[in-house]
Amino acid sequence: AGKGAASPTATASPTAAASPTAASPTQTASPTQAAGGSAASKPKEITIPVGLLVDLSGPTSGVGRGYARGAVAAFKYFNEKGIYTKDGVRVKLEYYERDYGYNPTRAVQYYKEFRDKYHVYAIVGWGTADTEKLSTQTAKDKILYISASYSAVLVTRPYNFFPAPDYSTQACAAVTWMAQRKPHGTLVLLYDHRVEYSKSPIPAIKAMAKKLGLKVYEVDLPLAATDADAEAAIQKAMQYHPDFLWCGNTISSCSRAAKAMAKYGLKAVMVANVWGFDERFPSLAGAPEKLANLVAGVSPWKWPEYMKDKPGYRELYEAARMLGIPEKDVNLRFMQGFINVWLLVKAIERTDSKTLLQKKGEALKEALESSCNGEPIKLGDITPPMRYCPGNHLPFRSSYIVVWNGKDFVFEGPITPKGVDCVKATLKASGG
Amino acid sequence: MDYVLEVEDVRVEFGGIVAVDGAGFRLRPGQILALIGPNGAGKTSLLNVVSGFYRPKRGRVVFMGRDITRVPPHKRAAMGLARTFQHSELFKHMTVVENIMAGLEPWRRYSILDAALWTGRARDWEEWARWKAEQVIDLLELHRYRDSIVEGLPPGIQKRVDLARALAQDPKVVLMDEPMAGLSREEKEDLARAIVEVNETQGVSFVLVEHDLEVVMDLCDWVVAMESGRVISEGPPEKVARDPKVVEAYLGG
Amino acid sequence: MVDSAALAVITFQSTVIGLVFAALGLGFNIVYRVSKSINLAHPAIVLLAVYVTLVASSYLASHGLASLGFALGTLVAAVVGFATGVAMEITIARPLRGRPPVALIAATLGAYYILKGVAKAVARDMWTTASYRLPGISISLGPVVVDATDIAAIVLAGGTLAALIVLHRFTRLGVAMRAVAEDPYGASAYGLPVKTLTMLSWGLAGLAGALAGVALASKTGVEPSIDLYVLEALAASLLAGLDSVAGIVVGGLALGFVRQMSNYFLMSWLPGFGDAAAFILMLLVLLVKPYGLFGTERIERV
Amino acid sequence: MPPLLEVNNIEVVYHPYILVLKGISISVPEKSIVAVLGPNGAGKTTLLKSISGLVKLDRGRVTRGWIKYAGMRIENRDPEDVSRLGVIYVAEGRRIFRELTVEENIEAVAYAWGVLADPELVYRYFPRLRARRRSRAGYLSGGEQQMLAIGLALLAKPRLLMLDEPSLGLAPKVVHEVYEGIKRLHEEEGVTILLAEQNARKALEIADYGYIIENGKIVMEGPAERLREDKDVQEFYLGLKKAEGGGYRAAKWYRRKKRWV
Amino acid sequence: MPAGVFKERYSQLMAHLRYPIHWAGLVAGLALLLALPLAGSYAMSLAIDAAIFFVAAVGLAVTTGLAGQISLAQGALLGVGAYTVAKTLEFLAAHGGVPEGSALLLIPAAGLVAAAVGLLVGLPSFKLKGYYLAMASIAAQAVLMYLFQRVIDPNQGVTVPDKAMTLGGLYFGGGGAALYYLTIGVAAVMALVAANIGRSSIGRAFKAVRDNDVSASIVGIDVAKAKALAFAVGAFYAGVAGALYALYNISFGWDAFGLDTSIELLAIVLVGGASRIIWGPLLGVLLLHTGWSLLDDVVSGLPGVGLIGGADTVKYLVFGLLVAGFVVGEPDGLVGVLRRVKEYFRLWPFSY
Ligand SMILES: Nc1ncnc2c1ncn2[C@@H]1O[C@H](COP(=O)(O)OP(=O)(O)OP(=O)(O)O)[C@@H](O)[C@H]1O
Ligand SMILES: Nc1ncnc2c1ncn2[C@@H]1O[C@H](COP(=O)(O)OP(=O)(O)OP(=O)(O)O)[C@@H](O)[C@H]1O
Ligand SMILES: [Mg+2]
Ligand SMILES: [Mg+2]
Repeated sequence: AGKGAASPTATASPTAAASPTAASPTQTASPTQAAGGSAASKPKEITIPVGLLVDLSGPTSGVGRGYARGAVAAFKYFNEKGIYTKDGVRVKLEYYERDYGYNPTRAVQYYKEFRDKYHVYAIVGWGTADTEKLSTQTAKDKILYISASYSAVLVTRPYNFFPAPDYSTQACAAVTWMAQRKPHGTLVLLYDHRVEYSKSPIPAIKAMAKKLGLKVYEVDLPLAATDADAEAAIQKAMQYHPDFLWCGNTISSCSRAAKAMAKYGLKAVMVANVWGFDERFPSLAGAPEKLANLVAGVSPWKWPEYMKDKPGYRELYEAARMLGIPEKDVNLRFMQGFINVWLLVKAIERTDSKTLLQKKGEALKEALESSCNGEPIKLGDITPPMRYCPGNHLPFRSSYIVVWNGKDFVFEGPITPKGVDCVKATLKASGG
Repeated sequence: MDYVLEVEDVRVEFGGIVAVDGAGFRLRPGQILALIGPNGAGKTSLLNVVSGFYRPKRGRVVFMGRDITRVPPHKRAAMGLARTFQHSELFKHMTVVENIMAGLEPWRRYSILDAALWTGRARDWEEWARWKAEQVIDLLELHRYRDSIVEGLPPGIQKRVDLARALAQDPKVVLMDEPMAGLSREEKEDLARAIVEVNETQGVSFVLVEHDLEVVMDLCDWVVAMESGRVISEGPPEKVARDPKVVEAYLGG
Repeated sequence: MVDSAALAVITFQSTVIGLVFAALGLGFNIVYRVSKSINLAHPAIVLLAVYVTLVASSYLASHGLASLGFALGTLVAAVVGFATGVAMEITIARPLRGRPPVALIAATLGAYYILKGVAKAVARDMWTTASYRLPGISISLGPVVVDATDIAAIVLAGGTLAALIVLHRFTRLGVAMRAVAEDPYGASAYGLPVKTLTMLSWGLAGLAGALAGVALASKTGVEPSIDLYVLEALAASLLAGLDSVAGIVVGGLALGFVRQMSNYFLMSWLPGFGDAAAFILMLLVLLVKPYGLFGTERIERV
Repeated sequence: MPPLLEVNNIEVVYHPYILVLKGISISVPEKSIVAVLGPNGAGKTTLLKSISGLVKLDRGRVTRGWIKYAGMRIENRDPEDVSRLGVIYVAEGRRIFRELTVEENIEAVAYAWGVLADPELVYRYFPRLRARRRSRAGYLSGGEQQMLAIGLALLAKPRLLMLDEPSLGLAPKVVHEVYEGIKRLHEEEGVTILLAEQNARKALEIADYGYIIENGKIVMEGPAERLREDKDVQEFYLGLKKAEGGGYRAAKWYRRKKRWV
Repeated sequence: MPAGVFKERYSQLMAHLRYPIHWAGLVAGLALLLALPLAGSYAMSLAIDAAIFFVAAVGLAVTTGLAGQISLAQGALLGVGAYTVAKTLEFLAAHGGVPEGSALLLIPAAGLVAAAVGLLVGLPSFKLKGYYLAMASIAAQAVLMYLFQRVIDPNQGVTVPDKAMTLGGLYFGGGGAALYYLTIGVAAVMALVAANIGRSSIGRAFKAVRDNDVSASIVGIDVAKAKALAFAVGAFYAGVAGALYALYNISFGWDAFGLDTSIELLAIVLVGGASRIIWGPLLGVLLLHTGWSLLDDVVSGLPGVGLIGGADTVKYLVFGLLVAGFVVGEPDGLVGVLRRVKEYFRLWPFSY
């Protein structure tokens, strides 16, 4: 998808031109020029390059498209609305969108393109495997990296951020919720035993379950699951007479498992992780009524549809309206992409133009980490106040459990897991 | 040593079909022996047993006094048993000279490391192999085609390349399957000349499977006639050609 | 501890998936028979058909034809699949006739990318995880429950297999196709309608791919990565023997069973071993029968 | 009456730039047998393939001249269209469907000609194929394969049958049989035959007229009996010098160069 | 051999550089490669990435193009090489520390380990041919992948320590001039070695087996040995490429070595032209691998991209058309295109 529309064409669009603060392209100082030139004359507007690494065609593009759309909408929306540094300089985001098709080799290649060709300050990225692997490099290159992967490993990486608790903390909230519903119940974990994304929260879940007195069994469910796989997994699970199921895969796999649950009348409650559950889940599972109160998902945020007029959520709809995106498409995935870019915008707003031009990604990182002891970051009502501390980028710890009641989604919580350090449990298990 | 090659009582079966049923022959040093018989008599199959491509159900092959019935085909070539084929079985995407040199692989005297680094050992050997190939190219007048890819060459030239590949191996015995098929009179004469020359100057023995009776009569010292996998007649050419059994089965009225 | 109910369920599901794999593999065999090549674009035909069905059925649903949506959508996909196959024959296979098969394989790889692009362009906003809207049927046969997706898969995959196998095995057309496959030169010299037969074969392979794809998608959900299953179905093709059309049923079922059974029974020791197990089975079979269970052995004579 | 087939001064080029036929003209009158002789690589096969359209599949092309069959221009046409017109080409090297059984070979070709084709015809002309009907054709002996190839051509009810070295690799008795078959065909079915052969003796026995091609050009032509009498033809194609003490062994010492070309 | 140029020894005929034009090409190519870092680090990254895939593809070209044994396990063998480096270093780190520059020393070791695994992968080739063999190699790919997932890299991610990639003050990780020169140096040597093997008797044996394994055995070639060797050589290349992959990526997981990578490598070899073991892979890598990375900017500049569903969609269409167009236009692969151009100039102005 190439160069984002934040380039001169967008700047010259009627709305932008009408806005009093909008500078004409000629006045725009390129960051390199400004950085190299005398610092005395403050530029009126600066443009900073950002990479957007998404999956639009690969195995995760089923959710990747929505995410990318949200991110692009946010870039356009904030560019239009105006992003200003602490010292009042307008910042334009010039984003480069690359579809890496979930291929790690291509991810690396695009990363190098972002870094070496476009000299990006920040990257809004996607998957667990690629983000984790790039994190060492981004730390060296001092490029801010905001990902759609909420893996616990990333919490400790200096340049990685996301506006959510990590997978393990989210999963611990789910376990806490289960224990509240039925103490000493039985929990079966369905996940792909080979995939890091699916495996990531498992040690934390086990630790939490042990603490709360739940019995835990594990069943393999492939990430690419056919009904045959899903039904086999559910058959296996049924042998443990579970009260709860955890589904750690993505939505297609988890919804197939839910379908099998309904088919064989397993009356356990399945809680799926954040990428395993969204607005489409009941229809994907194909038996919306049968699954009433039996399927749920973890989510760090409430979903847009339920919060339309609340601050933060309003911006989502505004952006969608602005770009002609139908309201029904403003869903969880759209929001995830949107708020990741928003977090970047927040970082810019917390720094000043000089530092930004000089320290680039590092300035953004420091700006976000200034929330540790200073003013916390809030994305409207979407997130609670967030604090990123050096060495611990866990901004908050609470999640909702979104329960499908047969007609609608009900948000229970927020729940904050207690008594177990879920991030640590995971980090210890992965040896990192 | 009376015979360079002795093939005794060979039986080859394919599923239900008995291709060779007790046939055999003996070849004296320096002899040119012809194997004749109707189509499907089992001549090619018998050659395949000698060169090791078919494993006989029964019988044995003795080459220069050594029983080679169980020796794998690629080792037989190195022992001095060369072979040409009925249809083109050349390496068709390779050039003529490469085809000939490929036949020298059993005599390669350097390792893959030498090859990788193109050491003196490799270079010297390749030089020798090329020289060797040029010898037969000279003999068979293949100069014009030296660097042509075999695939596009006319069948007659391919036959010559096939023979060149065999002769480059300095064989004791060459098995030739229908060398004359598809050649014009003139080309047959050329090929015959080459065979006779190698035979007379180097003492190489030949087994020819051939349908051109004229060639057989002119070139061969001994003829073995087969039918249905069995030898039906054997002896000097004139005698076999007159054998009523041969006339009936092979030559026709 | 073998749970008999679970075993029954898995047996049934293995059969369904096996049939789907067989139908998916069928397209490879048909193309192989006429063009001696592996059609690497076959997975993309499946992908395209799956999304065409989704788009068409949701278009119909939005025009008040929800009940017919799936059936008509499948029909559209079948037509698209057939047309795609024919188009590939004309643009790729025909110009490359008589060239080494590797050239055709490489060209079909190009076609894979094109067709994936077309599928994305067709799907646009629907390029996402989805599922077909099927009626809420549920029939219990002892422990086994059969639902609408099972029925759709069985009907589509089974029907495709039955129709095409009959066509290939029990008509002269099938023999003619094999002749064309073996030697298109010779065939055209003897007056066989090589162009038509080749085109028809590619078209039928596309059609089979489309219907099998819809069958697959009803068992896996509509997924951008659904094409990956199709490569696995290639194992079924080779297991059967690439030039055997009828054998594919055995190949598909074997693949389905080995895959699902090892996923289930080896779950505690080797989770997710099904794919590898299926390939190992195939390898073992091939080591015993180098041209597949029903493939014709190549004639080797010198 | 114009000849059934007329080839006028054609040039044929193989990909990328190999000029093989350098201006060849032949004419084949209806119901005649015409033989094309010549050494290896002369271009006999190429000539037949240009007529049948098969050169195209070898990436070859007629670049000059024309070919007329029954009044129609057919150069550079698709082989299947040409064969539909009744021009059937039996390729050298026994081009049959080796992986199919004899029966399936017949079925496949019969399919192409629909009800017109009578599978029994093959067995009638070549009865020994009947016994091997269930064997895969690749396992047939050479003679049987050649018979099958000609038999398949028969199914198409050809008006012009082109045979490329039908005697190649066949035992003398079978050569005889095959040629008898060809003669019968010509007489009984009235098929016009164009024959390319190395086996000049056999070919000139049954042909009415002959052409000799060397190096892509016609070097000699004439009625068969006249060619049979020609001294050069005798020496280079018929090998009749034996009487003068030649023969293959003698070829070593004495070899005359050709005068033509 | 053009008139007027006479060779005195046969070995001169076998030399890679026979004519002045070859030498000129070599000098120009070398100058270009040496100067490439001036074009910036992105250009270097592209070149390193291309060189790594080139090495792996040359190996596959030996196995598949030269010896005719289709393999779809090259991706996993790349992984074997990469994991050899990472896992050995992990072991060293746990047992007394990682010596400086040790990752570089492990490059040949990675090749050897992969070659050993490649021998196993090639075993079915004694029995199987063509597509059936290709399928058998997919089985090997699947099994190796399972081993990576469950045994070797269960965390789906390993990292090469910096110290192992530092030697004499130069840092060979992630990219940059040092790694660039190392990679293209290795690639050049590996290409030369492949070319040497190709022109040796061993190479001829490979080709003979490819063209006709029955007659190859009858003329004296040990077919089984040749096949095994071809697989081992191909795998050795994959292993070396894998080691370089480890250096370039620093962190990587098994997801990089899947069937898609194997297919990509095979496609590179086939589209490039299977019979030419250097030029085929080179052109194939440039079109299929590097071309993909460069296509984004081109595609997003095309008019009407939004109408068809966005640049990512158009990219598939354009890329597919390129690949199919090249192959249909020139079935001998990209090398065939080159040859045609050469032929055209040779015969100009008498174009026929
Ligand atoms: N690999 C094989 N599989 C099955 N049958 C075979 C095989 N090779 C040969 N045959 C059969 O064995 C018999 C003998 O064949 P062979 O090729 O040895 O005959 P030939 O004497 O060489 O005939 P020709 O003169 O036609 O070449 C034939 O019936 C043939 O069909
Ligand atoms: N596909 C091709 N590409 C390039 N050149 C070819 C091709 N086919 C044949 N030739 C060349 O054309 C010339 C004539 O070949 P052709 O096969 O027509 O000869 P022929 O007279 O039939 O010989 P033979 O008696 O050996 O069958 C030969 O020099 C041959 O190398
Ligand atoms: Mg024979
Ligand atoms: Mg010919």
